[in-house]
Amino acid sequence: MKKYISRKIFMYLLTFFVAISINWLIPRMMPGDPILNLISKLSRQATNNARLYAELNQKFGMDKPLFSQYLLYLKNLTQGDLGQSIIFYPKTVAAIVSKALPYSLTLTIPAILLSFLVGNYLGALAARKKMLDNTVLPFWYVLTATPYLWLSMLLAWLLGSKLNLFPISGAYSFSRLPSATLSFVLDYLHHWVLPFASIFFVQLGGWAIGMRNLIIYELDADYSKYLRALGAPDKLVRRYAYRNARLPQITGLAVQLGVVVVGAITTEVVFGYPGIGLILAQAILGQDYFVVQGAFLMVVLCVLGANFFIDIAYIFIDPRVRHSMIGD
Amino acid sequence: MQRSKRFILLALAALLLTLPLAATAEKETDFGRKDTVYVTGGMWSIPTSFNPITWSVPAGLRGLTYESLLTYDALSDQLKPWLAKSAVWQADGKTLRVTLNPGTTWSDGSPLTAEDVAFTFTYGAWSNPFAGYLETANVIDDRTCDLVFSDPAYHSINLNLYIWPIIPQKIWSQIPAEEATDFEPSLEQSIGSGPYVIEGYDQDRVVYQRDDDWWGIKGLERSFPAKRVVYIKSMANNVAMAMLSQGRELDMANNYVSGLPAFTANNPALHTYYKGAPYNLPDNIVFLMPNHTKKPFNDTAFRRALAFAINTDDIVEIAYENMIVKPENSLGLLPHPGWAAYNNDDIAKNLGYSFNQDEASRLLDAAGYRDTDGDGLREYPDGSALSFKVSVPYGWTDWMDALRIITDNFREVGLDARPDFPDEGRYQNEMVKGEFDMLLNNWGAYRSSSPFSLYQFLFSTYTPVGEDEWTGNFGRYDNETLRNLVQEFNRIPMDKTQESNAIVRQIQTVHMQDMPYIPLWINGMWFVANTNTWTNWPGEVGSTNQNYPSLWTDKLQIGGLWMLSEIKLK
Amino acid sequence: MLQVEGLSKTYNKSSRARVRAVNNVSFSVEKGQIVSLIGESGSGKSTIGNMVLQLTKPSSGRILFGNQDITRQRSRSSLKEYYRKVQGVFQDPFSTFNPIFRVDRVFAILHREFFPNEAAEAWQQRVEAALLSVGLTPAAVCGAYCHQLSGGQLQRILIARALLLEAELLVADEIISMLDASTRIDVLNLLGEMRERGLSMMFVTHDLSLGYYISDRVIILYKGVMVESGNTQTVFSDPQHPYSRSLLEAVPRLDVRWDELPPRPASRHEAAMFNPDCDKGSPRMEQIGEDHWIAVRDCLPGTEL
Amino acid sequence: MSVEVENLKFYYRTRKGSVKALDDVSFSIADGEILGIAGESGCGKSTLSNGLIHVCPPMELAGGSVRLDGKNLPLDKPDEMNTYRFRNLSIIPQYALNAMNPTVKIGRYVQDLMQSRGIDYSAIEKLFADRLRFVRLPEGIQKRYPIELSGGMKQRVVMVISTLLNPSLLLCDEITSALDVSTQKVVSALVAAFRDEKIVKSVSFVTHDVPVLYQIADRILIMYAGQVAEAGPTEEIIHAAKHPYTQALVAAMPEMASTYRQKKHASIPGKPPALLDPPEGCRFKERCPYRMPCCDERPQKRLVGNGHEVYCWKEDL
Amino acid sequence: MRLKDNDILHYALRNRKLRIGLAIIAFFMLVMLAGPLFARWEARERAGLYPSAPPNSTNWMGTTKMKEDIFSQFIFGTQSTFLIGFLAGCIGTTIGLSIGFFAGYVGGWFDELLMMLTNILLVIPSIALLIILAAYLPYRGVQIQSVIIGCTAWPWVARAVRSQTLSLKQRGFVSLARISGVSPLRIIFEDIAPNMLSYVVMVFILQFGGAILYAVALDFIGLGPTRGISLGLMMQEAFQNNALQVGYWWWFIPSGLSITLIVSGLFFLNTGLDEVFNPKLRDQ
Repeated sequence: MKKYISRKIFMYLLTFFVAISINWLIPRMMPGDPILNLISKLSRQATNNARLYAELNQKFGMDKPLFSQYLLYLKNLTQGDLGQSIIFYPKTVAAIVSKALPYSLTLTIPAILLSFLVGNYLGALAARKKMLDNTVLPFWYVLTATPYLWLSMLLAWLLGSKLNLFPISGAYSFSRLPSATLSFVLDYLHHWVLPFASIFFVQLGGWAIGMRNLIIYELDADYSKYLRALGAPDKLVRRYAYRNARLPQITGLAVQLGVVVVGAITTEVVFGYPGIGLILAQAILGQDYFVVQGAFLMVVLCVLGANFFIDIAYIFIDPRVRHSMIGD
Repeated sequence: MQRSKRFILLALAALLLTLPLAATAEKETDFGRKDTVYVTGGMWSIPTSFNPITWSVPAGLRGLTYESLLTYDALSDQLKPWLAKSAVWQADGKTLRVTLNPGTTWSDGSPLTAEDVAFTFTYGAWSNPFAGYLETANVIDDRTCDLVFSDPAYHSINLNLYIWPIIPQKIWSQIPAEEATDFEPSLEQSIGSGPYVIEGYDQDRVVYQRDDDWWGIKGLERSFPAKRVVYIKSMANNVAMAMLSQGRELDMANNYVSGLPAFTANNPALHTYYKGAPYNLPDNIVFLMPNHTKKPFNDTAFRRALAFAINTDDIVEIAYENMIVKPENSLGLLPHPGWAAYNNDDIAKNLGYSFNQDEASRLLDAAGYRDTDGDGLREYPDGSALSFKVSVPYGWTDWMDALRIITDNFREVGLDARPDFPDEGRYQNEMVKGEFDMLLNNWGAYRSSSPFSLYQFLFSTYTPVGEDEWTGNFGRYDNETLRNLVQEFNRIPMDKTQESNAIVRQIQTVHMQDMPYIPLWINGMWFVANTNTWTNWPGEVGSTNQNYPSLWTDKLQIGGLWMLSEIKLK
Repeated sequence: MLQVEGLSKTYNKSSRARVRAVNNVSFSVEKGQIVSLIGESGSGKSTIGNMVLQLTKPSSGRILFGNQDITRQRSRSSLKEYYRKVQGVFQDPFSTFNPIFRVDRVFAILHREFFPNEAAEAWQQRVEAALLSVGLTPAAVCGAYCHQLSGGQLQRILIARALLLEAELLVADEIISMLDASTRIDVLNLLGEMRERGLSMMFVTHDLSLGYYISDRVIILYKGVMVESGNTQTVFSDPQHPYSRSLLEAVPRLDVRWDELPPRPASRHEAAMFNPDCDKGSPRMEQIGEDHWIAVRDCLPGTEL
Repeated sequence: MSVEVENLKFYYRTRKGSVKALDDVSFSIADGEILGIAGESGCGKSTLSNGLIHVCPPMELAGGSVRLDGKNLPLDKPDEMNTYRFRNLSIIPQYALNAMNPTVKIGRYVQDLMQSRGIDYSAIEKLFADRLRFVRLPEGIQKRYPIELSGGMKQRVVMVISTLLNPSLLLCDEITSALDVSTQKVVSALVAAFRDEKIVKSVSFVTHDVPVLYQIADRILIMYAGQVAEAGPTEEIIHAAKHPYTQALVAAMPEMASTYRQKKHASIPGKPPALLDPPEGCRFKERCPYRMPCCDERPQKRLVGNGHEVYCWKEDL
Repeated sequence: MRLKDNDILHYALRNRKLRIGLAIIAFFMLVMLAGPLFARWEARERAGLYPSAPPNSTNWMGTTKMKEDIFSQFIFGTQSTFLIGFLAGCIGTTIGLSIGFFAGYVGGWFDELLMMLTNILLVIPSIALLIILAAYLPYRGVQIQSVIIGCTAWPWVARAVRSQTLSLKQRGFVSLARISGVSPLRIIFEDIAPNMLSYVVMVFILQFGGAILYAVALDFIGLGPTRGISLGLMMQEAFQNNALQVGYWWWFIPSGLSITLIVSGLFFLNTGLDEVFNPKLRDQ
């Protein structure tokens, strides 16, 4: 088991390393000069631009040969230094990203987990009756085929501006500053509902379909046949099938984590929700190397972390996996 | 087991919800609706540094918290006292005597003195607007300071008198000048002199709280009705519109809102400066900038033909849904009292242009740009293919729409022009390096106390290709006479308009004859307010609040501050 | 003709756990001889078959065919040369044929790969002759898909394929285990006929009665190790290794019931016997009679387990 | 007689029509008897086991009845059958190695199963442990997952679970075919031991492996193409078969008595008929060396000895 | 997949999901192919008489704020959206297939290396990768968008194809081909690949749908094609111009609805095919 875990850790570290290298490499392979970009924003006020260009170039290490830039990048990373933002200068990327991260997490994690639970439950529920299955299935398909942003816009329009039920911008009222009070939490939740719902519902469809397909397979498996042969009622057969069908779904959860990022980015843009997605979108349009990299890094880190967590959790959830490791 | 697992997951979700709270204050805040004015439009990014002398200041900081010496009434073209009672040029023409209002204090209660003024204008090098031509700053007494210039650039200096914030010496003297722009003052260090102090901020907002001990209550006999001003980061267009119509958490927006005419018609609570078209006051001019280092843009006849080919009315009517004014003539000046003295209509009439595609075709034909291969598109006189692109940054939707109209116009006169929407980074990069074909830009062409700012933007510099151009002559139009004229303009005192107009006439003559940059349309000062909570917003009629309605950075000083002090609770 | 010397195969199940599928196996197949590899699942018998067919690379040891070590030469031309002489038939006839093609595609491939210069008609005639000689009607099988034919027919097609190549050695890997009782004997008999035509065979099976029925020599394998080998009659009538003995006793027979089996005299070589459960040391075959060998251990008692 | 099967028919409904997998089969199993059912693939022997335990689409009951301990089984009503399954008749399935839920511990599995059947687990816990010991499984197996057991152990666990409620009839469906010779012997012997210990009253042991039946069955039923060909005491079926098919089948079995060089076994030419549209009359007639005109009619059951039935028109049996 | 086998055809014809999916896709194919005959204007042509006009006899689906004909935009937008999905699907499937095939068939360290790469790319969220790629590209067209989407979408295809290849590799016919002296490349393409055809088709359909959704997200955050039109761009422009708030439903609905319909049609098609090829899932 130790062996297995250390192997996993190694793989994840390697993946992380590759990710950060890609992260470093891509912008440097592309045309354009981010420092210039920065200065041109500055030119409306300052006078001595050429000097400033040299100064910033040095500061961002752009004047060094590529390889030492890379080493510098890695060295800075180990110190948690992700560089300095250009469009949000002089804020550090670490500060910007760490401020935005909690918002993204509290939006996406509950959306994924709850859609996972509810979707699985509904999928299993629908799979038991042909009639129900046939009527509900198209609904799941349409949900999962809906672009996150389209649903976000519809929800914002209908529940937000037409019915005036939920606020449609920000993470909490503009009339507030964050505080650890109940009324603030309620306000926060009130703002959270719509962005959450738009991710939740799209995800829900996918989980329900996945669960439905798996349940149909599991109900056809030998162990289900045996249970029926022993006269076990349908309830037990289904319960066992559900229990096993959940396991591949958990692996799917790891994959979905990467996918849900899409939902998070577009949803955050629509609702002006101050998470990583919004930062990323802004940084892209402003061609802010460092923030794009920092946001990417954060997303990768979260997805890798969650994947790792699921990998490890899987050992405890699935005896088959655990058993296959005893030989190690 | 199933149930327990579900419980764990729910608990996890609940736990995560509390995460963002951990890092924040313990005291509950809920601003009363009637105490607060919510505004958006001027803040384009998350609040970064509360350092007033950097370029990326959060909107409102300069104006609400840090004050300039004077303000400028952009509607009536008058410099008005603010921190300074007056700023008067002395007889030598090189010394500017600044006299502070009595009782000016910092928000911590300490007095704001002439020392601070002197410090502000002598501190640092590239964070100082007068660096290079301010000789000394002599503190005469507690209230008086003489700024002595080696080369009095009257118009530039005038501009900065109402823009540049006075900073507290006691804080900034601790910061080495070369680190000035890196300095991030904490909220405790953010000691300004203005009517509001920063109460707090988050990713998408900055909250300013009224300073009830503000010196100006007595010193300027002026007060601000709103206990708080909440600046909200610019939001998606549709969100802004929805929030404006609800008026629940948004009172005023200073951003371009597509579809506004249709929307205001159905929402009586919405208020714009003009009731109908053009809805908004003019604020800045957008220029079409050809790259003079490239063929065929180095051909004056060609540039003039382009000017005739563009249907600016279409831009106003379609791209902007009549939300902006149409230009009076082709000089490219704002219809603004501060510039009125320079609106030399005769030059425009004799030398300028108007939409006339026949004339454009005639000019092109005459210059030899004819369709020789019969494909409907013109070629160079030597028969080689002619095509070019015109760029605006991706995502600037109103500009993108306008550009589509422009390139369509060009095609209508047989020119193979393509709209190009690079992202902002590439746009700027190509602009600064002079690698574009044509682009649209408006950076220095904003409402100011003198059209000098416009001509400085367009004509004051020349940088050959290979070096980076920062000021505004991105097309590398090389005309030394013109450059000298602009400098000359700057050296004529503000009040000698006749003398300066003689120079401006020369500039305009060259501009219209040579047409290095083509003025296209006049962007509006986007402004729309909801009157459910706050009323008496600036408006053409029926409002006592006759002030320039803008809360953009550096526009508080030309009207925004005055506007805020004159709105009323419903 | 075929000599296998010290053949071993180790699989890496994971980075640390290794499975010795085949452990130091040596034997030879003479011309016109059927040698049976007999063992239960996990005995490594199919792995040996695959290694002889060069479908699996041995970890160590040599496979000599006509005095050439074929494990050393991996070039495509030499491989092809080898496959002209050594051919195989596999366990599941239905998976040996690609379900989306007609069964006679296997002949077309032979034509393309081995006899590209032969005229189409001449080739077709040879194919039909080969099919006839394995008891199939060419018209009935050519053009059919594999799911339209019986398992017995399919296996015969594969044997016909080996005939077309004029192969010298046939590796028959459990070729009748998936056939019906009424037809499997046919295929078995066909193997007997082929032997008479001079074809040598490695017959891999788990079914002792089949091995007894058809082969000249048997090799009994347990966990990748040869435990006993020799002349079929000798080994079956007088098994010495405890494993072969228990195996033989477990075979369901039609003449005598399990509980009525006469007791066998005790093994004469018990003390020296190699215990395959011991993973120390490698087994060595020792001759105990005329063409009768059993595995003995090199490692001393007490050093193992 | 604990089991009486009369004119039982199971058809598979397909797009092209009904496949008559089991067509009019009658037999009985006496108390304490192991009935071996043999035949080639497609003869209907597995359909018989599966149909008795659970008729589900596309399989359907096309006629006939089954009496177990004197009571008619409601084969056409799957829900009512539930009360009989496990208690009165049980099955060791062909797929015994995959029959357990891989993610449930064995003890837990039995507990869930009992609970779902309304049986108090605590009452049966000791019996379960005893039975596990009886089949020589080590202690503590209840706390393990199926994946942790070897193939033979899983097989034995399934055998114990299937017989836990002492059913009258135990259906063994090809339980030895996937096993190695040595395990085959153990498993078959265990089935006999269950019968000997009166854990089960009677056994239907379905296999294609005739020699295994010779070892443990009391009587053997030979099936061909969905129908019974011959049934009788083991010794007679193996060594004195009357039906031409039985004779040919036994003759085709290689055995440890002779080799190819000594005695060439013969196969049965031809192949079984398609059951979608089986021929009229005797279904073996196409392959039968003794074919007569009357074979076009269905042969009647003939008693040729004590409990020895043959379905054949041949006179000199 | 045995096309000969009329079972497949039979189930294909009576599978409702397959029929629904086919109908939806066929409808949009029709829009895409026959539409240009009816589109009287270019997508970006200021064609209408009035800006933001509701559907009328001239502009059948109304006009945009820029007087562009939404019907024409819809036709050409559907074209490029299909093109993006198709190209990206092809690229993703092709890369995934090739890597999966070779990793599975060749095995050894080659396999380990490729799978390590695949696993690494699998956990790196592809949208993030897409975004940084797209953000730094100087020019973005429909083709480039397809290429970058295709290039980031292949890992899971590769993994699935590899495991399929591994299992097919165990099948007798591969061994038979090997002892027939057939070259590995031929084995992969003649023996293994055709047996995965149904699987490949389904993978392709999923990639197709996924690529469309990715493209929409990219369009939306401003990384769409810099010229031309697509359904995603239509949606984004409608969004930016407040179509929904102001009540210009004709501008906002067609794009979003079409994307949802196309992608769900593809998903229906996929499940339908799955049920056709996989007897276990068939309706009884």
